[in-house]
Amino acid sequence: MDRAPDRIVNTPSAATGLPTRAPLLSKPAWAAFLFALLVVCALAPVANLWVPPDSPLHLSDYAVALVGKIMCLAICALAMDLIWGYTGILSLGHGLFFALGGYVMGMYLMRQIGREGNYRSELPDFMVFLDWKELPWHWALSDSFAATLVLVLAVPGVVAFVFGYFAFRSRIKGVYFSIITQALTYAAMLLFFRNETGFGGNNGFTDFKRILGFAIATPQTRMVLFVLTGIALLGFLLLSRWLVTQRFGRVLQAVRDAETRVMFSGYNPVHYKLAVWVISAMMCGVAGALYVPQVGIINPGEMSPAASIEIAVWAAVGGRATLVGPIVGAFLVNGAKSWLTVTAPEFWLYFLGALFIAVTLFMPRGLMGLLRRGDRS
Amino acid sequence: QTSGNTIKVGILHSLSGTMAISETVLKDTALMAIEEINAKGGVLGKKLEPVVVDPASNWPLFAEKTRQLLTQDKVAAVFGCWTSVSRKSVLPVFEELNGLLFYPVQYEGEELSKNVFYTGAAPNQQAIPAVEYLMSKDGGGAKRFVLLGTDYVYPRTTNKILRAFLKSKGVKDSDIDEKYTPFGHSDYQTIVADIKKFSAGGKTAVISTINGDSNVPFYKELGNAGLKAKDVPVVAFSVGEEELRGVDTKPLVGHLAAWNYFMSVKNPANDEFTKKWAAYAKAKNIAGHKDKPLTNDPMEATYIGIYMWKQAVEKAKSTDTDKVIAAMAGQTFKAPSGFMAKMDEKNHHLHKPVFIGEVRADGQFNVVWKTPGPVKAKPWSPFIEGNDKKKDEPDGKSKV
Amino acid sequence: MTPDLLEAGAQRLATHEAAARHATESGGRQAGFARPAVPGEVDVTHGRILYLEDVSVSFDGFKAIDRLSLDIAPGELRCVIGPNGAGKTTMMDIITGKTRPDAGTVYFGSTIDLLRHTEPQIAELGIGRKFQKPTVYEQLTVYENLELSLRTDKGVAASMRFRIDSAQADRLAEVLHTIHLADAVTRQAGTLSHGQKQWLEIGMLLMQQPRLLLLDEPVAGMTDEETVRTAELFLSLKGRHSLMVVEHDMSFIRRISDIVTVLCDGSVLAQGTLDEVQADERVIEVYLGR
Amino acid sequence: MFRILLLLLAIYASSAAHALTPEQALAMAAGETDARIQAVQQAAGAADPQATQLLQALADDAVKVAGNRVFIVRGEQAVDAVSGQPADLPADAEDVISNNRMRGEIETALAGIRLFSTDARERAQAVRSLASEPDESRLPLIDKALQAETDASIRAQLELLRAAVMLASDDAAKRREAALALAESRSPATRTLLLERIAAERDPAARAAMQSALRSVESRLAWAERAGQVFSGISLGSILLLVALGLAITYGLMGVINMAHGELMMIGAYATYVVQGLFQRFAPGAFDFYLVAAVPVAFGASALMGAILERGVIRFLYGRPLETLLATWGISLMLMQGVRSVFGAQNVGVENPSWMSGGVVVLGSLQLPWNRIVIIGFALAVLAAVAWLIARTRLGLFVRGVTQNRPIAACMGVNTARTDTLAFALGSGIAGLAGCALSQVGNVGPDLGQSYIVDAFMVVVLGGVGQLAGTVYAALGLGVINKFLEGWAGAVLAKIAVLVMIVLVIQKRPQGLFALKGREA
Amino acid sequence: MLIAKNIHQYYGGSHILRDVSLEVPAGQVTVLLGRNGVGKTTLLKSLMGLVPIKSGAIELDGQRIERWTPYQRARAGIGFVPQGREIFARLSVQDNLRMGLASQPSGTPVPPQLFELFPVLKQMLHRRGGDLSGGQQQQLAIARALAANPRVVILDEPTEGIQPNIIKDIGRVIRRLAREGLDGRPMAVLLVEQYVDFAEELADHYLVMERGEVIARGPGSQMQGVRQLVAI
Ligand SMILES: Nc1ncnc2c1ncn2[C@@H]1O[C@H](COP(=O)(O)OP(=O)(O)OP(=O)(O)O)[C@@H](O)[C@H]1O
Ligand SMILES: Nc1ncnc2c1ncn2[C@@H]1O[C@H](COP(=O)(O)OP(=O)(O)OP(=O)(O)O)[C@@H](O)[C@H]1O
Ligand SMILES: NC(N)=O
Ligand SMILES: [Mg+2]
Ligand SMILES: [Mg+2]
Repeated sequence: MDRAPDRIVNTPSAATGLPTRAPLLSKPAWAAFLFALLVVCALAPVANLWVPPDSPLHLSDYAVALVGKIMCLAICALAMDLIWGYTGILSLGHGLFFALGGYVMGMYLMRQIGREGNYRSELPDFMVFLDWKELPWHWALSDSFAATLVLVLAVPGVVAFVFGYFAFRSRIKGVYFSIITQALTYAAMLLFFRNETGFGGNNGFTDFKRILGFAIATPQTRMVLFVLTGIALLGFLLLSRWLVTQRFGRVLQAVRDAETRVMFSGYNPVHYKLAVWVISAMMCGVAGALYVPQVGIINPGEMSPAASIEIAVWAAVGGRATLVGPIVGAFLVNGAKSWLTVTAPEFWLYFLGALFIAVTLFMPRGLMGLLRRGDRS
Repeated sequence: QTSGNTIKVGILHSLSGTMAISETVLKDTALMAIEEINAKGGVLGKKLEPVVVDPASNWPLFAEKTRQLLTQDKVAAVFGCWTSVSRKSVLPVFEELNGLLFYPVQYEGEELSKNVFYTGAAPNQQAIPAVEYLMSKDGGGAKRFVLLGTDYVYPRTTNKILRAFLKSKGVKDSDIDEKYTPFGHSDYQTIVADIKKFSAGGKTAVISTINGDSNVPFYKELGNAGLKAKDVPVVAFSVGEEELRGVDTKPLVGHLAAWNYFMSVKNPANDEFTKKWAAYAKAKNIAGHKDKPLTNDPMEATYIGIYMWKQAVEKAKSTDTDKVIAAMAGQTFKAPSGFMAKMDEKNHHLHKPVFIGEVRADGQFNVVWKTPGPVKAKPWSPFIEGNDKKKDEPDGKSKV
Repeated sequence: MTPDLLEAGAQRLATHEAAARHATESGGRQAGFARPAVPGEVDVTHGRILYLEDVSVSFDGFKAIDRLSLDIAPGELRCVIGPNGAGKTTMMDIITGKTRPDAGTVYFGSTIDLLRHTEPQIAELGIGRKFQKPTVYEQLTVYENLELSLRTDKGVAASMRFRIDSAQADRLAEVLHTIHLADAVTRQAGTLSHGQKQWLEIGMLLMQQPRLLLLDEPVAGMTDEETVRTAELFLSLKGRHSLMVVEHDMSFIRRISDIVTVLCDGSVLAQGTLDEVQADERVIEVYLGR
Repeated sequence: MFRILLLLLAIYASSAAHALTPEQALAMAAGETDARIQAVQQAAGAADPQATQLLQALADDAVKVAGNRVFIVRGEQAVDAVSGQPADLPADAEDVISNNRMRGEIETALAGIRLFSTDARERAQAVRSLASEPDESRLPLIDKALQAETDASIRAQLELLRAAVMLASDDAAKRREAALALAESRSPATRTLLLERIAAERDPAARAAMQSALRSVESRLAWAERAGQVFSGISLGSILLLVALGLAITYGLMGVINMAHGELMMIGAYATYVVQGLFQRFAPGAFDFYLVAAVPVAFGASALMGAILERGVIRFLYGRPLETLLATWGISLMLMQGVRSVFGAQNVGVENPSWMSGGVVVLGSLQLPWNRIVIIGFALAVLAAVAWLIARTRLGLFVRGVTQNRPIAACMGVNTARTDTLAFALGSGIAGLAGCALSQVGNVGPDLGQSYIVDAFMVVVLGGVGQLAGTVYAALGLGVINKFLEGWAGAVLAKIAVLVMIVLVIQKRPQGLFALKGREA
Repeated sequence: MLIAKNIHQYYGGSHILRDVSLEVPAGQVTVLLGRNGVGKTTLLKSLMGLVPIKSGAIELDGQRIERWTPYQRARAGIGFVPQGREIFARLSVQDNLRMGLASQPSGTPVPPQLFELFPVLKQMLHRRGGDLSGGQQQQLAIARALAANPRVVILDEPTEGIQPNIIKDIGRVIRRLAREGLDGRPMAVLLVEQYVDFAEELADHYLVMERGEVIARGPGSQMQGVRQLVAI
């Protein structure tokens, strides 16, 4: 991963004595970025598909699945960083947007199963089971991949917009905002758990067969999804970086520090918060859509309050307002989880808990804080 | 799949998160069975090496761990899962990688996979007999039914089947009250009040498919609200000895549960099983069980599963999935239930006896009714429309 | 040309212009009919840039502002004094939309009803404010604080495209110089001393180029010498901008004042030149002391 | 074959009104349910003390059979059921298992005997037992009891019972009379009975009387139901309040986003469990008072843990509230796993002491469980204590001051470190009290805390952070609203509706219900 | 009474206080002047223990206190009026004053003299501190520091935002406090002030700081040149 410099303005320019704008990425950061892109798009596929399994350079299917999954989660962490790290709004409901994106994709994948389900029906199994005779209205567009792509962005986007508009307009701040986002995702979880809601209840969607006509469980399809996820992650990183280096990003930080002052400077914080909130939600939606075909299941558990808190934890572990930090945090925490649940199944929670405590106590600015000590005090 | 002198087997039960309450003990049961087998020389002359992982009650993590067990650890078989959703989550992985899963918990049926052996009960091995009993004279001759469950697929399916069954017995829709509560629901005041009200309309029984944590508050409320088993009996399908550990059972005496095994059944196989478990729990210092060892139905099912797999491997002389699947057909095992459990020749489910037990003051069950012998499982319940056309055999098996 | 020279020049020019404008009721513009009202443009043809009438507000029964009426001419520098708790800050809160009055009217120019606008809208209309307690973006650098305050399109889309141009950069440099923070451009604002924050906040106001500046105790915590410089700065702004300054520092007021309004218990107690006001027995009684 | 013979013998014997014979005893204890029931009914008719004892033992599952002999086994001691003499229990003795039906019969039989007990409470209990199944065959028994009964309230109950039986009389006038009498009943069983009889009634006058009786019973039942709903709302509210009170201190006042709050409750619940165990082992006689000892222990255990956490972790995080989220999340993971390691992953059993079991019957049909009543009282007591501490003591003042401005509070001479530790320990201790209370209504397991943490935060935030009064209103409001919605829309939808309502209320009150308006807010 | 010797202090890498020494004798008013950002507040915070000093010594009545925590120093008798008021916004005026009594045994009443001095506080006893006007808050901050009847009182720009007649009162009070305290015992007063006229009136001693160093000091009667020093 690259190490984008966090400072936006740092070097005073010779001519005016004024600082110049920070570039989108510094030279070494560009190099790191391009290298990461190369790894994702070329090295990983080669190592997985063409290097023979007994070679030490071989990348196992398991690793592909694992890293693919974590990259999706890292997108969420990145989205969380925009809204929490830069704007100071702690969302405890980002899991909802992730799940919504996932459900949109899941609906498409369910339809792709066609008549190969248990009941050999055009309808998804759980609908046959509930004695439904036709698709409910909210499944109308689910057989179109194009519509699915639009909805993956639109559904979380619209939900976030409506919710955010009212919340920000009412000047709900701080923990009050955090708690209502939690209430939102919790309510959504209960709603999705209900079988009558039409999303498969507790089981959610699983047992997918195809995506765009390609079998979903082949190494090739999986690698394509992996590459797409990698590109999405790096793309969102670049997008986020661009956003925060623009004046937009500085207004966000200003909102975080002194919202009243922002208003008296003529900015409408509602618009700014809403914009970043919706962008952040849509990023999560994309992450969810990429996640579902890779892990093969989506269910309301993703909307549980704990799942959303975890996203915040990744961001905090990595280091807020650093962009790269949350990605690192997502990799570290989830990697540790995957590793420890096997090597120390009975003790891994101690390690993970201790990790969180240690990070807060000894690395107040997260892992990235270690790399830039003394940058801000 | 066999490396050197050991054969690896995976154990995939949640040791943390909400399901740890139920699943942890299955991990220990599996470890006990493996230790026993190893003590007797292992399988095919090789020792079994358990690979324990913690999927942490997280369904996607179940799938990930399965992939890891099958591709990284190359285990010969996996014993695991409790909830149906976790099974659904791992199923595609087992099918893709042609692995082998032994699933030890009663479930809703409506599924058959060549890569799974179901050692828990199908609805006809638990729910249907229980309701028949409730309607009988001894069971109290119930005429009205409250179907109370946690809102997820197992209770929903079971209740769908039961509704159809009750209908076939002439029970009117107005005499059936179906209710669901969310997972983890902890305040049953309203529900119990509703049951009380409903039961004023005639002899009523409650069929509870409440799962997990909600059972304790439900039973506590029931006890304190004065609903006695002789007035309104509750029969539960997910409440066993382990669940009652957390409840003061004195007010619950007489409420019922239906299972394929109770710790209290008396027979030599069970005596041995419970003794071994008590000794094992003590030796391994298993929290809770070292002081008060309890066995239950899913533990028995886990135990049977491991032994049957061992027998099948020995019969096949290989741990190759397809060969083991073929060899599993018709395997028998003298189960702690006291009966000879048999793996069906075709449908991957066990033939098991059905017991109905009444709660005793000590948290154990008195068996008040049982089937004369093992019952064949019907994973495709005849009470569900369209199931009559289903094959009683997983697809793709014939390719072996 | 150094910024200092520029500043001195501007100041002289401004003083001259202000004097000229003050000669007329409308602040240098023709009073007249049928002039097209430009939306968003402040209409000062009636000679008033700010107009409060019968404004009242109370908190839990306590009348903080009580039927307050007050107006300010374009280009005027109005000083407002009054005892602690007289309602000066509350009045500014009302003008900037932070507090909604229970009754009364507040107009910006003769067409814009401020009570219908939100805080950011009011700021966009051209009213800038310095708070009694210095309020800056603590996590941002001095440079970023000023840059954010630049007068430009404050919309979301615009903020994603924004590039500072050379005129704006020059202006920023000039303001930096004026507020003595040129050495501290890259310092985080949170680490400035109290007085430095006061200056920075004034600088942010200058960047905003508002039509009307509301300054709540701008020289609190400044040295006498800096107070003098601030006075000069305000005088230089007078004419181009309208200012309302709240202060308790009489020497500062003396330096800058034309008309002084004395607020007490939420309404105007006295108004006039400083000398007039200082001679008023009631003002001496409640405020100045003997 | 042999059994049937025995049975015949037994019937013969009993009709001769002899004392309990071995055959009779065996017939009651072993064989097919139908035959056993018959034997029990016979024994009840005889009302001989030995038979009564056997019946009681059967009801208590304290009977064993070996061969032809029946034993009553209480504790270690076995006595021969027939002779009443102590006896050695043969090794092959088997438990007698009674199913629900059997148990019901035994109970009725006992009730028939107890109707003439000298203890008024026993008689009242017996009437209540008989009331559930009015049966004509008991009419002589009831009449006899009525003649003997002196206690007015028991008489009234007996009259009602008699009326219920008479409702099936052949004489229409008597049926009418019975119906009129039944109008006074408060029992849901009367409603069932009336409904049944109305369907069968041919006589118009009797029918009208029954219908009017039904109406009055139903309206009384409806009142009871409404009262029940309010009670359950308040009960849920009191639990939410208990759960939220500690958080109102650690989070509301101190600003620590304490994700481990639930686990501190869990510690309180496990402390209760441990105390229970100690009582069981060392003071079984005083078992009913274990809860009294458990309250301070639960408080102490959680407070101690809270103090350790504060000293070890939290105190480094003041002024960084969001980071407390991360650290306490970690702490909660560790505490949960810690409990799993020590006590096991499964739930542990905590029993209600006998004075908290069962309930008090009000309005005839509404049974209010004692454990819930006690918890409501407990919650109020804790609330009063917390309110006093925060509003009236210096510690309360210091806590509020310290959390608002730590350095300046220190400059005023407040030992901020000690204040913080005390306050956090106090909040944690209250969480422990909540855990102790929860152990009386729900699960005690490693996940106990997780199921309440979200609710706890909702309550504190909805009420307004730092506003104790707000917390109270939010808790009770949510409890009652939730219960009313639940009665109407079901548990799942009610919960969703309540969550949506929280979102909407905060739109209107962005600082919680009880935000004080002010400049700084 | 209060003595600081050779104090050095840093924020991160920047050297804020360079070898500052001063003495605040009881019964006298010591005034500290200096331009914005020279380190006056930092020095006071160091004396109070709010920021750690790198080296140097602080003595109170001959006792070394530089390792003490702020609350120990408060209990030893140092009262502090911070710059920017820093009142407890969500506590009532009364509770703010009770906080000022934290170093005293519980039950100590608020000295009634304070209400004579700041009558507005009496009127607003039950209003929340944060709702007060700026000047009222400043008065509250002073009253709060005096409530515990400290031996040494440190005031950081106490007149900021206060109306002129009350400033005059405050001046009188400070002088009186120095001479006789609240209870007849003289107090040591250390005052940071930008308002030179006011300072000149009160000062028994003065010090001038520049870039973290004391560049001038002397008796209050000889402050004529100070105005120039404080200017750029
Ligand atoms: N939200 C509020 N709640 C209660 N009282 C308030 C509130 N806001 C202001 N007040 C009261 O209103 C009065 C006016 O306050 P304001 O801050 O406007 O005074 P001011 O003239 O600015 O005083 P100063 O010169 O001290 O800054 C004060 O008495 C203050 O206590
Ligand atoms: N937390 C901090 N981190 C870094 N630098 C700081 C910090 N606080 C203050 N400074 C710097 O230390 C220097 C001294 O600040 P200080 O507040 O002591 O000044 P002062 O003399 O009190 O000024 P004023 O008269 O404006 O109150 C200033 O340059 C300030 O910018
Ligand atoms: N299969 C079950 N009990 O979920
Ligand atoms: Mg003011
Ligand atoms: Mg200062």
